[in-house]
Amino acid sequence: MLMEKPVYVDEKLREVLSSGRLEYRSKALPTWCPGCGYFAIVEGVTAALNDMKIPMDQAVVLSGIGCSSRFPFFVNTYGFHTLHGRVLPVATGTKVANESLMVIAVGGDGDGFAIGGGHLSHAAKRNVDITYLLFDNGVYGLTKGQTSPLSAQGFKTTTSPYENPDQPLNPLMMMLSYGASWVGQAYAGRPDHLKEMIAQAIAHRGFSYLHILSPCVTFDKTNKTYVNLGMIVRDLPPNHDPTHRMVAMAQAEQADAPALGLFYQESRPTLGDNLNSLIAKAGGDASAKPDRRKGE
Amino acid sequence: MLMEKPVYVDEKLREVLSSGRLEYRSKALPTWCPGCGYFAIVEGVTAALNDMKIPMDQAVVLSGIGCSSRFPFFVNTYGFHTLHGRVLPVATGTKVANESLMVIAVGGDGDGFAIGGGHLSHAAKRNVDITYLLFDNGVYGLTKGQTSPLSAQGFKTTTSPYENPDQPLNPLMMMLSYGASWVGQAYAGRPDHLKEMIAQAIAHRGFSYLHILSPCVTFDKTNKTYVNLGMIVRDLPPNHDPTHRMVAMAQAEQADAPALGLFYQESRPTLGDNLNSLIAKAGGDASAKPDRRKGE
Amino acid sequence: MAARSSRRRAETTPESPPGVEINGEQRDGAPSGEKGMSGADIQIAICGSAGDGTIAAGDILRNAVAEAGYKVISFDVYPPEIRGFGKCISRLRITTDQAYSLKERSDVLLSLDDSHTIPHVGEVRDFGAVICEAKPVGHLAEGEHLSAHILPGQIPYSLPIRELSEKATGGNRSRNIVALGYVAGLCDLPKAPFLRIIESKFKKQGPKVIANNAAGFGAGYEAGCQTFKLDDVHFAPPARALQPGAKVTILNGNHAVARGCLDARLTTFFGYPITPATTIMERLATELPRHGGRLLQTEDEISAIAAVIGAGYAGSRSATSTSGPGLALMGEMLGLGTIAEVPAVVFVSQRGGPSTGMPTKTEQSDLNAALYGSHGDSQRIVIAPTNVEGCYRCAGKAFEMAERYQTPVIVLLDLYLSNRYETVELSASGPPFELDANVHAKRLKPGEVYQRYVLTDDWVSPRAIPGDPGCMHVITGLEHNALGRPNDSEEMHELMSRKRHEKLQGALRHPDFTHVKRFGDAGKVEVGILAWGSTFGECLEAMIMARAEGIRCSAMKVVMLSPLPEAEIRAFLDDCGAVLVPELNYEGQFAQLVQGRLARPVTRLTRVPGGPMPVAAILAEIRRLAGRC
Amino acid sequence: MAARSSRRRAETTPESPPGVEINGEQRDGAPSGEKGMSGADIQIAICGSAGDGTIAAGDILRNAVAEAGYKVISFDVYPPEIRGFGKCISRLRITTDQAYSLKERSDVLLSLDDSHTIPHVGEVRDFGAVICEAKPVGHLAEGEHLSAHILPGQIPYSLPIRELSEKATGGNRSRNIVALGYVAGLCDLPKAPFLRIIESKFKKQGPKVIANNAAGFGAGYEAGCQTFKLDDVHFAPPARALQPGAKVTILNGNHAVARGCLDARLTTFFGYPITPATTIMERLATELPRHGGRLLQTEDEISAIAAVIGAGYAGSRSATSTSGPGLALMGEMLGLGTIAEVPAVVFVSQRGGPSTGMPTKTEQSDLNAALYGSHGDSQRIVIAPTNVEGCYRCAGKAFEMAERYQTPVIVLLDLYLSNRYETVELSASGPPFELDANVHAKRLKPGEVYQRYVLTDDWVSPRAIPGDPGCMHVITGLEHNALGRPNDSEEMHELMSRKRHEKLQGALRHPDFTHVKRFGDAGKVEVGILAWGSTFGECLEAMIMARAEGIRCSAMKVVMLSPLPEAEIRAFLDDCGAVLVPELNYEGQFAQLVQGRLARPVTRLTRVPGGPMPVAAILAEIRRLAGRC
Ligand SMILES: Cc1ncc(C[n+]2csc(CCOP(=O)(O)OP(=O)(O)O)c2C)c(N)n1
Ligand SMILES: Cc1ncc(C[n+]2csc(CCOP(=O)(O)OP(=O)(O)O)c2C)c(N)n1
Ligand code: SF4
Ligand code: SF4
Ligand SMILES: [Mg+2]
Ligand SMILES: [Mg+2]
Repeated sequence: MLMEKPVYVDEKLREVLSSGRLEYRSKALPTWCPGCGYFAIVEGVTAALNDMKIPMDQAVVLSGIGCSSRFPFFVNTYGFHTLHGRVLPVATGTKVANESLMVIAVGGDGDGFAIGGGHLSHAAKRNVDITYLLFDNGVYGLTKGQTSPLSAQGFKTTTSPYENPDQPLNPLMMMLSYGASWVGQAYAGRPDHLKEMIAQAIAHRGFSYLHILSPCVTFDKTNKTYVNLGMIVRDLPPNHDPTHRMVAMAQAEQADAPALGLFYQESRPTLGDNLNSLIAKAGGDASAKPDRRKGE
Repeated sequence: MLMEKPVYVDEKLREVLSSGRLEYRSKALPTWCPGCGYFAIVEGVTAALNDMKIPMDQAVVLSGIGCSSRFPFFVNTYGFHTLHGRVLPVATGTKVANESLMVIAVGGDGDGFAIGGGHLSHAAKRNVDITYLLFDNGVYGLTKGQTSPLSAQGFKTTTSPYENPDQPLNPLMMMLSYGASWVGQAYAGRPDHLKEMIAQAIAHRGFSYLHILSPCVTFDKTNKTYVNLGMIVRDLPPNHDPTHRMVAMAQAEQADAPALGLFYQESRPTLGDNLNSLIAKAGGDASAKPDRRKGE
Repeated sequence: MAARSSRRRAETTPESPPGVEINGEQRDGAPSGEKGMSGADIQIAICGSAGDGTIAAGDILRNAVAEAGYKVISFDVYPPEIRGFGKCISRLRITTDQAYSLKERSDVLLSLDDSHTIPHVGEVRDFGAVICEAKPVGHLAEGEHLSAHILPGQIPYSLPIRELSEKATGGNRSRNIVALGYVAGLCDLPKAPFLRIIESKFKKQGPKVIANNAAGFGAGYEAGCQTFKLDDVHFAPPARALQPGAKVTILNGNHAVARGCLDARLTTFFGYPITPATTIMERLATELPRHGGRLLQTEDEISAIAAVIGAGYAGSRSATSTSGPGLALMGEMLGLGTIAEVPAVVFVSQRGGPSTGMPTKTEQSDLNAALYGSHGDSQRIVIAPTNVEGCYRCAGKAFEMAERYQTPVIVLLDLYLSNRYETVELSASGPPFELDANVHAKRLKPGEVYQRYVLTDDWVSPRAIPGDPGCMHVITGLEHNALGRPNDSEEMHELMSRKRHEKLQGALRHPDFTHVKRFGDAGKVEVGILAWGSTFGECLEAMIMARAEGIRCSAMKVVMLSPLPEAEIRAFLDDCGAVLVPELNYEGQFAQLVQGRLARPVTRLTRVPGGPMPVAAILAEIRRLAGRC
Repeated sequence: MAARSSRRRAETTPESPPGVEINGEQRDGAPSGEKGMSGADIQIAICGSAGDGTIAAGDILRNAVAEAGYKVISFDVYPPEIRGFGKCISRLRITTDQAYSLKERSDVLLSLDDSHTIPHVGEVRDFGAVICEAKPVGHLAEGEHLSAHILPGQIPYSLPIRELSEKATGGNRSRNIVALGYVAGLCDLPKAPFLRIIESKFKKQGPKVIANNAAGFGAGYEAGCQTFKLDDVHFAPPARALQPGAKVTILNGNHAVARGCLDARLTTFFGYPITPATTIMERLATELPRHGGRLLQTEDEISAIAAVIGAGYAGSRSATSTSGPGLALMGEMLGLGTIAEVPAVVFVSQRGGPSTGMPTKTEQSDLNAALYGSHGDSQRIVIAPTNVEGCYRCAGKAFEMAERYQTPVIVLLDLYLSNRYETVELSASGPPFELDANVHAKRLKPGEVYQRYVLTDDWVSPRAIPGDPGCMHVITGLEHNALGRPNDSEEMHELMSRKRHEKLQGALRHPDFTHVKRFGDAGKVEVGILAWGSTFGECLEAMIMARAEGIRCSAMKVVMLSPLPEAEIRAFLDDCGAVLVPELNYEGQFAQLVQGRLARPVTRLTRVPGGPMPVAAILAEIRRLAGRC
């Protein structure tokens, strides 16, 4: 997996054009810096949606605020660019309102683990049936290079000019401790694996958390660079058993040698299932949706 | 430990009066319901402060909002009854402002794990040198009996009248995954052990998290009752090694058989240490405090 | 304990099935907007601790007299502590025609605990009745018995409550019921409705408990009937029969809100508990699933409003409820609703502020936060009902407005309105709310691109929701163009700011809604009262008294606070020699709003007692402004 | 890239050591408050992409002319995207006496990228200079070269910039410097200050880079000197010498705030990044530790203000900085500061709203949120500087006020003020701020109990802090008595509400602070302008023009927005035939405040262009109100 086999540009182009996945791209050109890892993620998501044949008008992509959170503008689905840190509760509302929608939430490491950190455990514990793609560049991109809770210790930024003295949070351990029912990790520098993981995360019924390591080529020249990450990422051991939470925890604990793949998966009722069962207990009719459309 | 030996009232009274710990009690009478587990906690804290000979005017007890958060009014130290969910950032500010103060933060399970959940990981990761006592009664007491994120699955409350379909969060696993440098658990029904744990938590240099199981006699007649908890709590295994995070995690995972004792402890620089070292790097003088007092 | 008894009460309040219309837009809907207080008008106060069953007794009384055809307005005062032996007072005003507020003076005061009741003896009017236990247990020091505190002119009644209870039921757990029976007998109220209510209230506890309580009530009633009565404690028979098919129910403001939500076919609700709003969510936690809807208790208020916005985006009728502290946290997300044009409804029941303030006391000090509590030019709709029926109305109408103008709507209540009970008449026809969500259902022509924010005549753009074929679009909190794409050019921001402003003006003409309403004298008056929210009831009472004194006076209630119906208010101001704005906050937030818009001076009457505005204070100001003092 | 060059600039801005006094309270401190624009007055605009070094060229120019003794006001416009090739414009107005705002028309426009510059040609005045590359690389289609767009009356200068750069430096990385040299030569500016600034700016990159840039500058300069010049592009020599010991520095609003904080001996800072406030925190992240202080980037804005409140409680001088979205999140905690009476300072730099809005555009639409963005009656102090020197002043004074009145203080800036550079004169005496925290240091008598909220004559209670011997007490967001114990009685709440209100009135007389100030004609005038914040500069310019046209006119700036200096404003209104309130928001938030307080009508002039208020728009309104149109 580590080595992608080389492709020729026109061969690639032909493949892309015929793949159909360009339909999942919106007409807006990404506003990201050339070389930003996020380009690979938009590729991965559109390819996965295309492969899975998910109708574009049944998909909603929501985001917070950040470079990463510009994402919804670049995919041709329904989208909601919400507020800094609030993508998970907004996405929860969308999903509760209409269980039949396919809901993807995206955001950056600051968005998710700083200002949005209070919502993570609840979305995971409730097992809201959405996919959360977290773009981890270890820095605040959009506001031009401040420290994030996932910034490496020792990293110098505009807000920690002498160095970041703090140890970073361990997002995978955290999500495992919250009871997320699907936890995985991918890397923007391994696009095929990334696409594969995105598809798996979407396919999972329940709350899926995919942590995506991605370089910020503008504000991080030392830690999460392509070169650096290329050297330190590894695959999960071949015999890794994703049904054991403590095994996954042990893998997640080795944060300085990030492993790619599916850490953990379990199957349990989703928030939607639970709300439906409450309706059943109350003697209500869960399927009764008032028709609230004006006729044409 | 499970069986306290019986004491005669007047013997107890004589012991209390001569102990000196009543000085740590304020003149305000607790507003809690008779039989509430919280009485034991105020006992435990005052006894620990007394044993440790901590000067009352060097101690600050802060809280959020809830029955539990009425706590500061009942101890004779400096105190700040802040806002629902915000005790940790306020306490962080107090500690950063004056490292020499002994800072205790207290709050309920809703205060800490619902509205305040976003602050937990950051206080832990920064290793702010404060003690956080979390009173877990598994319900919202002050607002009269709603579901909390630590409520048992199946619990019927005013906001989950058909039943709480959600699994509770696992607070100890969460704090361990955040990198809290001291994690322990106690039970209001075992006052001597509770006092012992409070003293240890205060003595630890860094962020100490003590989870205190405590019955709400008014709004929970089924789950966290004295009887129930008395039956399911256990001691940590005698050979438990509190220096291994994964061992602690495994113990914490068994949430339905809560273990009492010190789960984990490590020693690493505190937020105060880190801020001082930044001042040193910048060539500033950390001890230089402008004297900002008016003379009498 | 206060808590448990309050929940029990909630469960047993008699209710008609959902989907029943409430008769007439407002009970004060007569053309003159005012009626004489002919017929019965008596106020009963019951005072004791929660452990005495004070609130429960009030609850039975309230329901029984409503069942007997009287109108009721009632308000209970709880202790701030959880622990259940603090003072409780239940006050009920029972009338033939619906009253607007409680009276300052009660006609009857029933004591279930003399130590709690003694400080309240002064609130009984001259020749009013003060009822207490004749034979207290144990020795009471001088001055500890209520009778020592009765004022000259008040009429003491004492009754061996405990003894009667023991005789009738073999225990003294029914003391409150015995005493209640005594009051009913004393006041010549019909017995049957009480027995029906007692039966339904204690149904869960089995026939033995019902029988005991019925016996206790009977014993008290008999004693009451046999007592020599002063004339003015009597009730007149109810003056008005119900409309055919109509049904009277008793609701407090929060229950009325919940009912309005259900009748408007709310489909999702997200909330976080907080006094005094919690009972809205609690009521819906039971009711919404029965109607096929979904309720989620979120981790905090930010998530609650965020989820409402997310659900509104997906086309759901969605709401949350909170109080001031929660509203303060929702400001940023409400601003997103404004710019992204997402419908959302927020019920805010105000309590004493600032900060945690006085959670169990009432106040009207969150108006500023409701109007301005988001950064930027974030206009939204703010409405405030003035009575319980208005709570029902405003709740349902809030959804109509949120969807029609695609914006957050805040419905402002306060503790006094949330917890106050009033009789409400329900008719049998359907709920008076538009259920059409008004979303875009047009099929696009081939090649046509859906424009979420296209400019139209009324500045409202047809709204498509996720799942609609081919209408994919992105909404955002960034300034944007008609397609929703980020655009921060000068022209676009001026245009879109204007769009957001103009479309709300439509709400000033929203159909079947009382934006403002004037009561009392028409034409030129000496004094006009301009008021909002729960305080309007006291204003009406004061106005009636002032007119009785010969002062030309009228009162205007303003239900629509944003956008403000400036033309109507200006016209009212033109008619008034002086304008008084009574409100329960320190700085006069509504007065500030009115002056700010109209640049015309008004007289502020601001109080923060934690309870209702005293009618006497309003009346004194009216007299002063009319030059009568 | 915009980002990196902006950071680099921040590092190299020349600065005097902290603790140096800025001369005079406000540069516009002359009695008449106004001076003629004698001497030089020229505005230069540089336009290109960030990749062209546009902002860097502006930065060198700004610093060099300041060093040469001119006054500068300058403002850069960045692209909203991160990616660094969007349009940048750096505009500088260079004068002998400090100007109040940029001019609508530039005298010189330098293009570093014609495609970006073409839309801006119209902003050059008649007979102004438009400078562009004479020999663009590659073939340009017709209309792609700037020269095709120059308007009749404008004077085109073209110069082989690339060629000169290559000749002088062996590459074309110094194109911006060459062009800058040309402008300097054309305008007869002294060469030496430029070379000094170039040297310090490129010091880190080594002598080779310095030499290259110096050579490039020289080549351009020479070409400029040799060009035939139109008279009015010349600079007059600086008219005023500096005060002895004084030092001129160039600061933008955010840097001035940081400097004010340091000079007022800030000890802790907690913040969360957000445009356009981030540079306050970034500057302090470097500087505060050098002064022995502590800065922590928190997890969000709620924690930031919470930590400030916690630190303030412990006696620290503490602050945070944010923009509208963060302010919206801080409402609840600010209310706690109000009721618990804890000092706290919040710097809010406004941007386009609502919601995420327009993060890189300016606006004045967060006034409402600053005044009213907490629930309950939560009064606090709100002040807004009108220029860069005022930012410094207000920053330091905010701490004085927060501590003296024991309350949160919000200092309102906006992007236009935060990012705008002005020359500021520093004197050598100490910082003009009171450093005494005014905390309680009295020893209690034996048996005496410390009363945190004891009532005093000025309603301010002596404050003890944790660690003080024997003064243990608890503060709370609940209503409380003098001891701080929860108390929700009617009397206590009325009293404490009054205390919180009254003590703030003291701020209206806070010493050494300009609460309001009137400029222009004294006595009765035809038109008065009442304004706040960054827009006041444009108002002054417009006023000067109006007076030049013979209109009797004056302008009042209001720095203290809450509590509002009503008496002074009323007196001003009494003098004015009509009052114009220009502000950068849609609904006229300040006008609403003034009318709400004074019940007197003002004329609103509201615009939301994302940039400064056009002086022409103000002038047009003045003329209209004065009946001159
Ligand atoms: C309430 C609020 N606070 C702060 C900001 C400013 N802000 C925008 S994006 C961002 C952080 C971006 O970092 P991250 O989430 O890691 O995303 P990235 O840009 O790195 O992809 C911040 C602080 C905001 N928009 N709203
Ligand atoms: C912002 C805000 N939201 C809601 C509330 C209402 N409230 C007060 S205490 C509380 C929960 C109490 O539960 P917990 O923290 O578990 O404490 P306990 O009373 O059980 O000790 C709530 C929801 C509030 N005060 N502030
Ligand atoms: S700043 Fe960093 S994260 Fe943002 S677009 Fe550029 S490279 Fe990507
Ligand atoms: S309600 Fe529960 S938690 Fe609160 S004081 Fe009573 S028993 Fe304790
Ligand atoms: Mg990031
Ligand atoms: Mg609890």
